[in-house]
Amino acid sequence: MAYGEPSAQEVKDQKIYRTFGLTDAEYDQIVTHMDRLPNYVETGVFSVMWSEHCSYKSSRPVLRRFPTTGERVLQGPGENAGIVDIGDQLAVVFKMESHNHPTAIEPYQGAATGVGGIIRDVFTMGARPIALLNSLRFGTLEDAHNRYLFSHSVAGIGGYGNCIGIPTVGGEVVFDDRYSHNPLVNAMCVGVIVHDKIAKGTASGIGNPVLVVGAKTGRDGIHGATFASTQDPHAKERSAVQVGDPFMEKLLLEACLELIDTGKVVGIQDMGAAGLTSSSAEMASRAGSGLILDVSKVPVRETGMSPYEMMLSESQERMLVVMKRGEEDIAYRIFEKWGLEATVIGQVTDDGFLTIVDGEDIAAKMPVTALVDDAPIANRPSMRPTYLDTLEEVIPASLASTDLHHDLLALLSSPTIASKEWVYNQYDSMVRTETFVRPGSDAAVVGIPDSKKAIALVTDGNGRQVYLDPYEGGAMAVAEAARNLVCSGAKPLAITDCLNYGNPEKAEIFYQFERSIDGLSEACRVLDTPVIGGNVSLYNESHGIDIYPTPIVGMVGLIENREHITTSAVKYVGDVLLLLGEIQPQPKALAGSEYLAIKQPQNALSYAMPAIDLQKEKALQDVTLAAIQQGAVQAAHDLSDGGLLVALAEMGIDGGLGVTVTLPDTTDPLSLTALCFGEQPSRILLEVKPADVEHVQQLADKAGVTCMAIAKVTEQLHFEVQQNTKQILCATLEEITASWRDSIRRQMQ
Amino acid sequence: MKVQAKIFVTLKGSVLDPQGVAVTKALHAMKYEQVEDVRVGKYLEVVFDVENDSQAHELVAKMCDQLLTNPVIEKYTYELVEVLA
Amino acid sequence: MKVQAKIFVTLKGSVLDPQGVAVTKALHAMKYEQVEDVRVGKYLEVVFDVENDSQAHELVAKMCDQLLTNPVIEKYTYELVEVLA
Amino acid sequence: MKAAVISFPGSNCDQDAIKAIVSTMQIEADLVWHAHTDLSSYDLILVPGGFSYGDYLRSGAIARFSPVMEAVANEAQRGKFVIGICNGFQILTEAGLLPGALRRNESLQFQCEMAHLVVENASTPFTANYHFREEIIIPIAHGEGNYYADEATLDELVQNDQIVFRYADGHNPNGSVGSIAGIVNKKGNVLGMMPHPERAVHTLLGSDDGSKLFTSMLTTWREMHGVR
Ligand SMILES: Nc1ncnc2c1ncn2[C@@H]1O[C@H](COP(=O)(O)OP(=O)(O)O)[C@@H](O)[C@H]1O
Ligand SMILES: [Mg+2]
Repeated sequence: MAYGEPSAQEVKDQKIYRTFGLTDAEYDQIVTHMDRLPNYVETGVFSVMWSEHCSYKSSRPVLRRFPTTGERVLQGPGENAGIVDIGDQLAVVFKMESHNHPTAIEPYQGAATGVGGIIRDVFTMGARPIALLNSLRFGTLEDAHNRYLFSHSVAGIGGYGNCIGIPTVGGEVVFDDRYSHNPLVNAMCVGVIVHDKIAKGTASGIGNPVLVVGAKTGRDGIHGATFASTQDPHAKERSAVQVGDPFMEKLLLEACLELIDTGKVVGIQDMGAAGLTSSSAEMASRAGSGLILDVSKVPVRETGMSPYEMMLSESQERMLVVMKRGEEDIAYRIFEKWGLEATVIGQVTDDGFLTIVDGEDIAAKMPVTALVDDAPIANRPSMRPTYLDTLEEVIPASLASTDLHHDLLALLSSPTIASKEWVYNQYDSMVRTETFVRPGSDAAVVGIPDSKKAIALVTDGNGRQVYLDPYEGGAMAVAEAARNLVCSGAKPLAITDCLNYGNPEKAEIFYQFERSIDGLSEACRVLDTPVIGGNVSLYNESHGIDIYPTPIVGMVGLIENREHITTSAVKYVGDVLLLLGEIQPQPKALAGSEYLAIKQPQNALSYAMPAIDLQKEKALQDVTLAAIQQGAVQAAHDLSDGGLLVALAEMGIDGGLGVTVTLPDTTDPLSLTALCFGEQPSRILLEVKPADVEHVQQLADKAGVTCMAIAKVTEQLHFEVQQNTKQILCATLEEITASWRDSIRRQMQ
Repeated sequence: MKVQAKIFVTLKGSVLDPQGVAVTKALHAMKYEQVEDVRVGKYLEVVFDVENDSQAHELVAKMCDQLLTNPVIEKYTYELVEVLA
Repeated sequence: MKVQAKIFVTLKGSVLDPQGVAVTKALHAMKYEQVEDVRVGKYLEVVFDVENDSQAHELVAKMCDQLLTNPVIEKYTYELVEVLA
Repeated sequence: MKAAVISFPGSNCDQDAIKAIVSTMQIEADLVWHAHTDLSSYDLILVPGGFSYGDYLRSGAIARFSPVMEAVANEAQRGKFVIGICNGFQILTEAGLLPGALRRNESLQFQCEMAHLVVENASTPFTANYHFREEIIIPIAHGEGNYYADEATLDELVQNDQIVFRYADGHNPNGSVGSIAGIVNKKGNVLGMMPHPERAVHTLLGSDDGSKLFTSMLTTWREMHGVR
């Protein structure tokens, strides 16, 4: 009461718990678990632990459908990040997380702290972070506010990663007005670790000390939706958004890795959402233990903070550490060297309670199981959206291209397809000097220090496709990610995901969620890439508009031998470009395509897409990887946004060489358009020396993959397309390069 | 009349100011022990033409809220000076 | 006595201020056409303990010259305010 | 020959610098924490890139007061090779070991890309193995690399042949005066440059044009000391 908080009785009588977002039923459940009325602090702690964000109450049952095990999986979902084995006692640790809502309010800091959070998730496992990626969705650039969100988010992502010295090596950006009010910022971090150094987020061993390390605690991000907000003297000076301190995190990273290396750490976890509350409850839950914490010992940067504020503060750059008893000095010494604080604030108990004391007073005492394991599950109704049944199966002939040259340039300069140099040139992609393939190719490739191995990294997702067909769209996201890795010479290993959806309380949105997870899961099974972690972001809705269902896949692949690293740029004049996979897609392949979105925006969502054949996809990827490993491939590029001509143009632009394309015959303009710009999945282009063509063709034949020579690399700097010995398109390399390379920069000026 | 607005933007009080912390520490290391606290913010000088004082106040407030600051994390104060030809 | 120094750091007149130019452009694009010129600088609030005014002036000048500004490209002005307990 | 790579809180190219020195020069390179005050046993001192003290306030402003910087100044005075890369360049200018200052890039953005440079002076200890006017490709990665010096200082730089690297024609990425990318002090033993030669020492990294910068120092040092 010292802090002027309502009594337990008042919380109940005045239904104050509702202002925390708890329903009456949930409140009653809490009373049952507690066997008494929870006080104000306890109600607050329960409300955050049982929130969608921490408890995954809508998504948990559905997430169980993911395949999460595999030969190489050392750690699946459930820890701060997943881990896959890459041999030689080495493993890769990775995870992706969203920071959509904070970014919408304060794009620089929102995006920056998203990066900071995901880095902590990786080094808390004991891993050295070696790469960052980010997947972005914004409204179109004609709008000034979208430009503001976009430019500041990119600056924030760069600001954090550049400062901390982890290269940002990849990602993706898509522009669509569906994201105008709900930009998506998903950040992924990848680290390496030696098997026996893996740390976990467990609080075990009665009497072991619990420490807070890193930044001081302030009133950051404490949600204003409480009784206090109106009468709170600090309200005016407060912010729902945190400011990141990458410099602090760099020191924290080094100090934590040094500490973990001593072998005296029992458990360690970053303090992310709901800070001390969720980190302590989760660590105790994993160990089946209890914790007693004295919040008066937490180092603060503000005065007069209540236990409630201490427990819910989301101050960044902090970690919770459990040390072996008597070894606290090691932590003090290491943290002092890095100019940081490490403070014992409590210890592990065996009573199964999370007990919060404030000096002499007990502020809260709650059963850990009630906070974590018994969090309610919301069984959301699911209903197939009606729009899915009104999609047209036939693309009208009127959608055929009447000017291939014009349409190709329009596609190349569409910001979703155009070069993302404007973005990734703001990221330090080279620090650590292990980046062998920088942003701009299909997947980034990063070397594993002191080893011959390298890993390939990618993020992928296509919200429009998932909207048009949740199941197939989900499967396509995984397939595309894997295809990108294969094109860089890597064998896909596993994925992390970030599931961005609208309001799950709408049955149609929940259907999108469920069905797309089924699609993602099936593709993961077929392609043998289990899900080892991820994150869910729901309620991406505003002004009644939900974003496209946008699952983002972050995938990691392994390159055993650096000589197999392959990029998408063409290399040698005279080489042949082979198209693997469906040669002549049906007009249906134009559904959901970028071509359609540009040609007839009002009908971009009117047509049903073709399905993906996952077995064919697998065969295609196997052939490609085999050809690369046999040294027969000079460049490889997967076909995605914009289809065949865009992919060929990109290869020529990247390599600074001309390309002459010879298309197979088509019967009508619409088929030709589908051939040029259709986005039929499961296709790859390979640059092959003339002498190797036959060999690759045989490989493909044996695997039942269609393969056809479709283009030649030329010295003359033209991008030329012929059909039936007739030239149907001719552009200079300079022209297509300008369209593609300068588009975003031009729009951002 | 021509007016110069001097606008001082700082982070809200409860918002972490990493720059301020770093500068404070540096000053302490340089033996400026009498320094208690440093906050680092932005300073803008904006020159514009308006008819009168009240227009000037209105304009500055609008520009600050719309573009020059983000009220989610920042606050500002300003002073107006008339610029004589 | 406890003093708060408000320090305004700007680029020297001879040094181009691209940030100011960018803000001016952005304001013009938002139809603030009455804006003529913007300069962007830094604003620092430094709180410290001293015996008297002249010590305060001396201290601020020293900190500015040594650390807070780079005299090659920047200049500064400041104001002192006594902080009452 | 023995090298020291200085590490400040927030340095992040220190390990890269050590790797580059060891692989190109095959000499011993120590990581030296900023609190050290004696560098007399080293022949080459490299102040690496990164974000010392977060680059808060101004890049290099706080690091320049680290204890080790006095030692760096002393050794520079004694003629040892000192090289500041990126943040290291910023620190050396803040410390007054090199003239001028580095402002924000004209684009107001951080820029990371392969930069085309021209070697303007091939007779420094750092460039002896390059040709005069050789064009090389070395990456940049900075937000504040826009070199500034007033007219008088610029004249002096030209007169003393202190401009070592310029960005190639039409490729000035940050707006620096005279397209300056790197300079030496009057004596010629202290180099500051924004581009990162340590990131260009292997074709897998996209360029190995930076290797010669390191081997130049070895060549020069051996000549100076009569070592073969
Ligand atoms: N979409 C998902 N797919 C698989 N695992 C998930 C997904 N979302 C969350 N998880 C797993 O649930 C756990 C809790 O996730 P989260 O709350 O995001 O972690 P944190 O507490 O680090 O923020 C993690 O182990 C995460 O990998
Ligand atoms: Mg976590």
